[in-house]
Amino acid sequence: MKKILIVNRGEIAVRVVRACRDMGIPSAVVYSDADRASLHVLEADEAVRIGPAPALESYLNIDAVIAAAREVGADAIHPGYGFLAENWRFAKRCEDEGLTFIGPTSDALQLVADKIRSRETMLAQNVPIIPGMMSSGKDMKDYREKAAEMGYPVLVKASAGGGGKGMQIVREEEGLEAAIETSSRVAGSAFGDDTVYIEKLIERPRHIEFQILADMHGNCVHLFERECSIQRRHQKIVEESPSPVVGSELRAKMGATAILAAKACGYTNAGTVEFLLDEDGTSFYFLEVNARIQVEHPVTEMVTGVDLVRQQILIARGEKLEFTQGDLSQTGHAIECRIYAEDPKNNFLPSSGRISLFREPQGPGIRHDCGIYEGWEVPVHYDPILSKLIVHAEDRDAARARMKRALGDMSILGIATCLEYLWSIIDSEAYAAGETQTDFIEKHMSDWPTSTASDETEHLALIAAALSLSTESSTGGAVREKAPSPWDTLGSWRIGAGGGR
Amino acid sequence: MKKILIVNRGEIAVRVVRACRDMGIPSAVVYSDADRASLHVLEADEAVRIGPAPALESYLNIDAVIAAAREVGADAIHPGYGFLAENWRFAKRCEDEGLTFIGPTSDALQLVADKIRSRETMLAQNVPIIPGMMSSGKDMKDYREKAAEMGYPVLVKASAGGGGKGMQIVREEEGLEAAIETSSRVAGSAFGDDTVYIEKLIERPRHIEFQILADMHGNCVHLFERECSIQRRHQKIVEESPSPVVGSELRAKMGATAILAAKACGYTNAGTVEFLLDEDGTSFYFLEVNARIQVEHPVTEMVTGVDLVRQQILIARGEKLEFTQGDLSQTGHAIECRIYAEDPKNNFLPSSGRISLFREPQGPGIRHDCGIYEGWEVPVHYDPILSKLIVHAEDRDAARARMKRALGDMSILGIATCLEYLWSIIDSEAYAAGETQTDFIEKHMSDWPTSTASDETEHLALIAAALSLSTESSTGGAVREKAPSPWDTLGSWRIGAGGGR
Amino acid sequence: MEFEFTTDGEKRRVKTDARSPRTEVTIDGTSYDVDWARVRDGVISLVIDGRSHTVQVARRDGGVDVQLEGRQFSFGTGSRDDDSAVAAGASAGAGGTIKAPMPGNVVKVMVAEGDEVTVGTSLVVVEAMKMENEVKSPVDGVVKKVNVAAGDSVGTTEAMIEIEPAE
Amino acid sequence: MEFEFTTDGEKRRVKTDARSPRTEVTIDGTSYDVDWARVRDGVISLVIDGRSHTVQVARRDGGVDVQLEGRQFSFGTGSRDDDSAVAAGASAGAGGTIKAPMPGNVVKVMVAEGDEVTVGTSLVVVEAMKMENEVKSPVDGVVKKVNVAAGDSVGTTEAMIEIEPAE
Repeated sequence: MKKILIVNRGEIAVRVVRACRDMGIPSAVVYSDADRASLHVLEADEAVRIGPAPALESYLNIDAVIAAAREVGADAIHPGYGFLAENWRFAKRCEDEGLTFIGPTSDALQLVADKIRSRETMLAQNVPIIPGMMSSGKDMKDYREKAAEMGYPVLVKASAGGGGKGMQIVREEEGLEAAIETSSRVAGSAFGDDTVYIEKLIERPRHIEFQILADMHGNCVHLFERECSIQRRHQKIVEESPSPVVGSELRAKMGATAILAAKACGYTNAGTVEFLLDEDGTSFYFLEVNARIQVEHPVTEMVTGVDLVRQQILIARGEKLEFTQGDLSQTGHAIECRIYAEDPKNNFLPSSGRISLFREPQGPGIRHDCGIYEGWEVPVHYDPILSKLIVHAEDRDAARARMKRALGDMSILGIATCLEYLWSIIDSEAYAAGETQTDFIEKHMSDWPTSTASDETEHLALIAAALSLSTESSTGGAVREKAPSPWDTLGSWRIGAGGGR
Repeated sequence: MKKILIVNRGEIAVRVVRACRDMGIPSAVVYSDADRASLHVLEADEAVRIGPAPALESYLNIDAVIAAAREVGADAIHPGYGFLAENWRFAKRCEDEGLTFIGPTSDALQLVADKIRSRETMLAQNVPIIPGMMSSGKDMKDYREKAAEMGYPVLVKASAGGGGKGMQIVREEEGLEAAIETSSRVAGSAFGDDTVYIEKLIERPRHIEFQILADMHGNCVHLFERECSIQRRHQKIVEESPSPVVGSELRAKMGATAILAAKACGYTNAGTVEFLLDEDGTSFYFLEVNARIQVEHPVTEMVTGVDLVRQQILIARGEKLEFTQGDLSQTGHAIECRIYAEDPKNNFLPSSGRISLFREPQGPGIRHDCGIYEGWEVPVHYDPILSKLIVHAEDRDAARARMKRALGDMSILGIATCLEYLWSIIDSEAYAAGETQTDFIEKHMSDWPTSTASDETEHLALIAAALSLSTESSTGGAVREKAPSPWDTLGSWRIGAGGGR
Repeated sequence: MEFEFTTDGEKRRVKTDARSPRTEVTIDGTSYDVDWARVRDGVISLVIDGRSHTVQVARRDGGVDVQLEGRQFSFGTGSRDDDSAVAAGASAGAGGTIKAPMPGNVVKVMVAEGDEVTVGTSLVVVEAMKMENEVKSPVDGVVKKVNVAAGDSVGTTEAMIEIEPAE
Repeated sequence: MEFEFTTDGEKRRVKTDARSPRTEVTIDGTSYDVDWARVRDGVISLVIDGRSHTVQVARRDGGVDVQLEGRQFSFGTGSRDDDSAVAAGASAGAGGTIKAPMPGNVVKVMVAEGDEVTVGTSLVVVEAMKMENEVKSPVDGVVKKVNVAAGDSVGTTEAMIEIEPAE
């Protein structure tokens, strides 16, 4: 590859820039007018303005992306996640233009994007799928019969759906018709495809996904599971590997199934096969294939030592996988928390504005995949993910403790974030016990915030605020002064620090 | 353990504070008057002033340390590395006072500190040692006979020595007498013990060391090797694991020997058995036991996933090792560079002063064990180590590339550092080829700096300097302004960024 | 020097002489013996009774944000910016003037001038960061003025809709 | 605005109008079309001809330190601090006045007033950061004044020893 154009922004664009630099491959990023001073531009080798702030006119504008690739002389495109990452038409366009799309083929993308076709493909390979319809209903009577057959509660889903859009739980027959109509309407306006179907509802499941890597020579391995059950607004916020409930036998079985599923779709490059694991932890069902690098890929990197973005690039370059299934193992335990600009005290409403103070946690076993910096203005146009905090430790208890420490050591002032909320999740007894079913948030976090700060902590905050303001006013504003040299201050430290002891 | 007192400063004190916090154990640090605003104080739960700036009156003052432990109610002491870490009298004092010394027993410390007694102990266990004397010479004639017997070149060493102090290479008999006198005088004034002896000089060796962990129940494992051959002024600056030349057979043999050596000394807790490996890579010789956590311990942590400081604490608490030799493996490749405040263009003269700008490298596979921050004044009283940059990647080539990227992304302005020098080492063909014998610096770096910056890079620096200064003067000084919101600047970004494309 | 901070509607008086590295700070009558150092802009190191605390402080309009040990605080100050802070806080509550809950883009305006509305009537949909938010009427009344249209960018201070509340 | 920087004894003239985010910068006649943004104090983002560079800049007495892409530069500026910079640079070379090469503690003074010294005579041992450094005479001459004693702390600006150079 001569040069890779990265068609994304935020932490994942920064992640890919670094992977390219580590591999000695020149890279370029695109940016919208809202992102001239964003971190991915600052970190890039090259940066091309691609359009105005709205994503449809910039990061989602296929013509502009292709033109940018031509302008910088890129012969490959890394789409990151979101935006154009799983858009098969974009992948097809790259193929037609002779650009390497770093991801699966457009054919594989098109197949996995269609939930009904995916289910058919899996069924043909004996991959377990959730009991349900294999096509949309002929009419309302058909839906009613199918639902009665599988038994309530059922789930109405959009075939083209994603992110929970158009999904409706129906517990009794009388709600079915309204749910199908709503779901169909929402799917039509969101995805341009109003096809819906019905599945059996799996109650209190866990969301277990397997990372896979498949090269273009028929080799495919899995890199074990991630558990990503904790979600709010149908979006994951805490992920980990290994899962607290998957044993080695189940792991081997699900991993083999994931490889089978990927091969059935003709899947190449990095991908994720998502499963639901039932409440008992015995039966699992294929859910979908995520045809991209996932937000939560770092937890897999931490426990396996494999650099997934590097592998994506090697595979897209036509290379054979350097390892076999037997070479891979999980070491220790990793947890990821997603840091969003959102207010957990106000229905997770996103928050924008200037980051007035930013401190990253430091230390062994801590990785921070970050898309922000102090002084940066969080734009209102895009997904509110700011960064991802990942910890790795010897076991799950040590990883939990390290994550609590890391969250506590992190500061983002000026905008609302979910930092305190995440701390409470990791600190909770339910999380410690591994009770991480998908209903975690409603079941265990509904009364958050439970405790308020102690008087002592508030007093410390007030002391620091007063001292900080008094320094400012004595120097006439927040001027950065030259710190006194030790020779200047030796005397006063002595007086200051030694008095009482 | 109720509370751990950390008797150190800089990056290692910060490292231990974090380990304690990760384990839920309260900790306290000590600080001298020069360190009130140092990072280990800022990161600590509790901080006790221990004395004036000079180390002899603070970090080396045993009475003051014991008093500080009493003051904060600590029942255990972590000594870090350097200062009191290998002082058997201090360990003995802790034992007598009923404080847990997190390290080996004072008996083991006393044994390994004495090079001649160590050699005798190893010889008794058939651990290979460098051919040489087993005691100091009776007189000059005795030295001369022994030297002639083993053949020149030989090495005159101080029995109590360390850090190369008192070490003298003698290539011909006529230099022997002067070397022994100098060595004896230097050792006498540096260590209070003028005993010297002679060893055969191993030419162009590699410095290979094995990390070991031994609990108090007779279990001992090794965590594979580190190669630390690249040294300047007898101090390591680049370390890695695995070694580029140690194969699995040699690794198993040396590892078993390291365990044998540790057991022979009655060694417990974390320690390192140092070997010299000859130029052929076939014969190895016991050198010494480093009875502390090493500066370079992170490379072992990165490849094994074991948290060595945590293990130190668990062992000191009396727990059994949680793993056996068979549970341990090396994954990928890790490299560490030590960042010193020193000027490689001026004989590595240390540098002190205020850090006017500090930027840490970020991204996957990068760990920065750091003891500094922007605005901090580097004191003149202590070792000039600022931080350690550690990378982990899938293989040695990927680790080298990542280290180059990380070093290039790191900025420390205001003082001299060895960052550019380290970059040149990692970038060199000799390093890429794994030619990391102990003469690396003199052989491959003597003509540094070889290249000067291109005109283009200098022009970029000048452009940024001018723009930075012009911003300052237009606002009347380095005032931190509120960044304009995207709404304010949309128009100008559009004009600014879109014009030429 | 004396400061007055407000937190959850309550006032706290903080008195300090910050000129020396060891100083007494008094909060509503409780005194602390504080050994302090300014680490950099916005970062203060406190050592009180042997306990070390590193505290982050950042100014904002009408107050300061403070973070320590994983907790975040927002204190109001009696500065000239206070008006805007009060106004922003009132955006949801105080009748007539309807502002956006966050900066964003107007996706849909669901009322026209002259429309009658009741508490909970959807007025405007504002989209920001891939999330749509319906802004609902906090009062019964009649729409007096509509200042925005679909596609407009809005901040949190300008009035999108003005409602004449019913008696 | 025009700046003059010195580097390795050479002068560089840099002309810029920094008021707009897109500006022309001219260095000794070579012009660049620069799209720039100030990221934070001391961090400047440049996009020139599509290439993105993030550059760190920090002031020091008599100049600026600059770092980009792993390279470090030290430019002199024509500011009022220039004298001290010149003086510091001259500490080793210019005869009579002997200063410490770095701040530290005097371990040993090896000459007394009236002693004759030649180039290379050891004068003082200064210790800093666990490393001892012998300060040697750069000239032949006679020791005129000894201003330090063992145990003293020294900076890099004060004269430790003054030597009357021989003719």
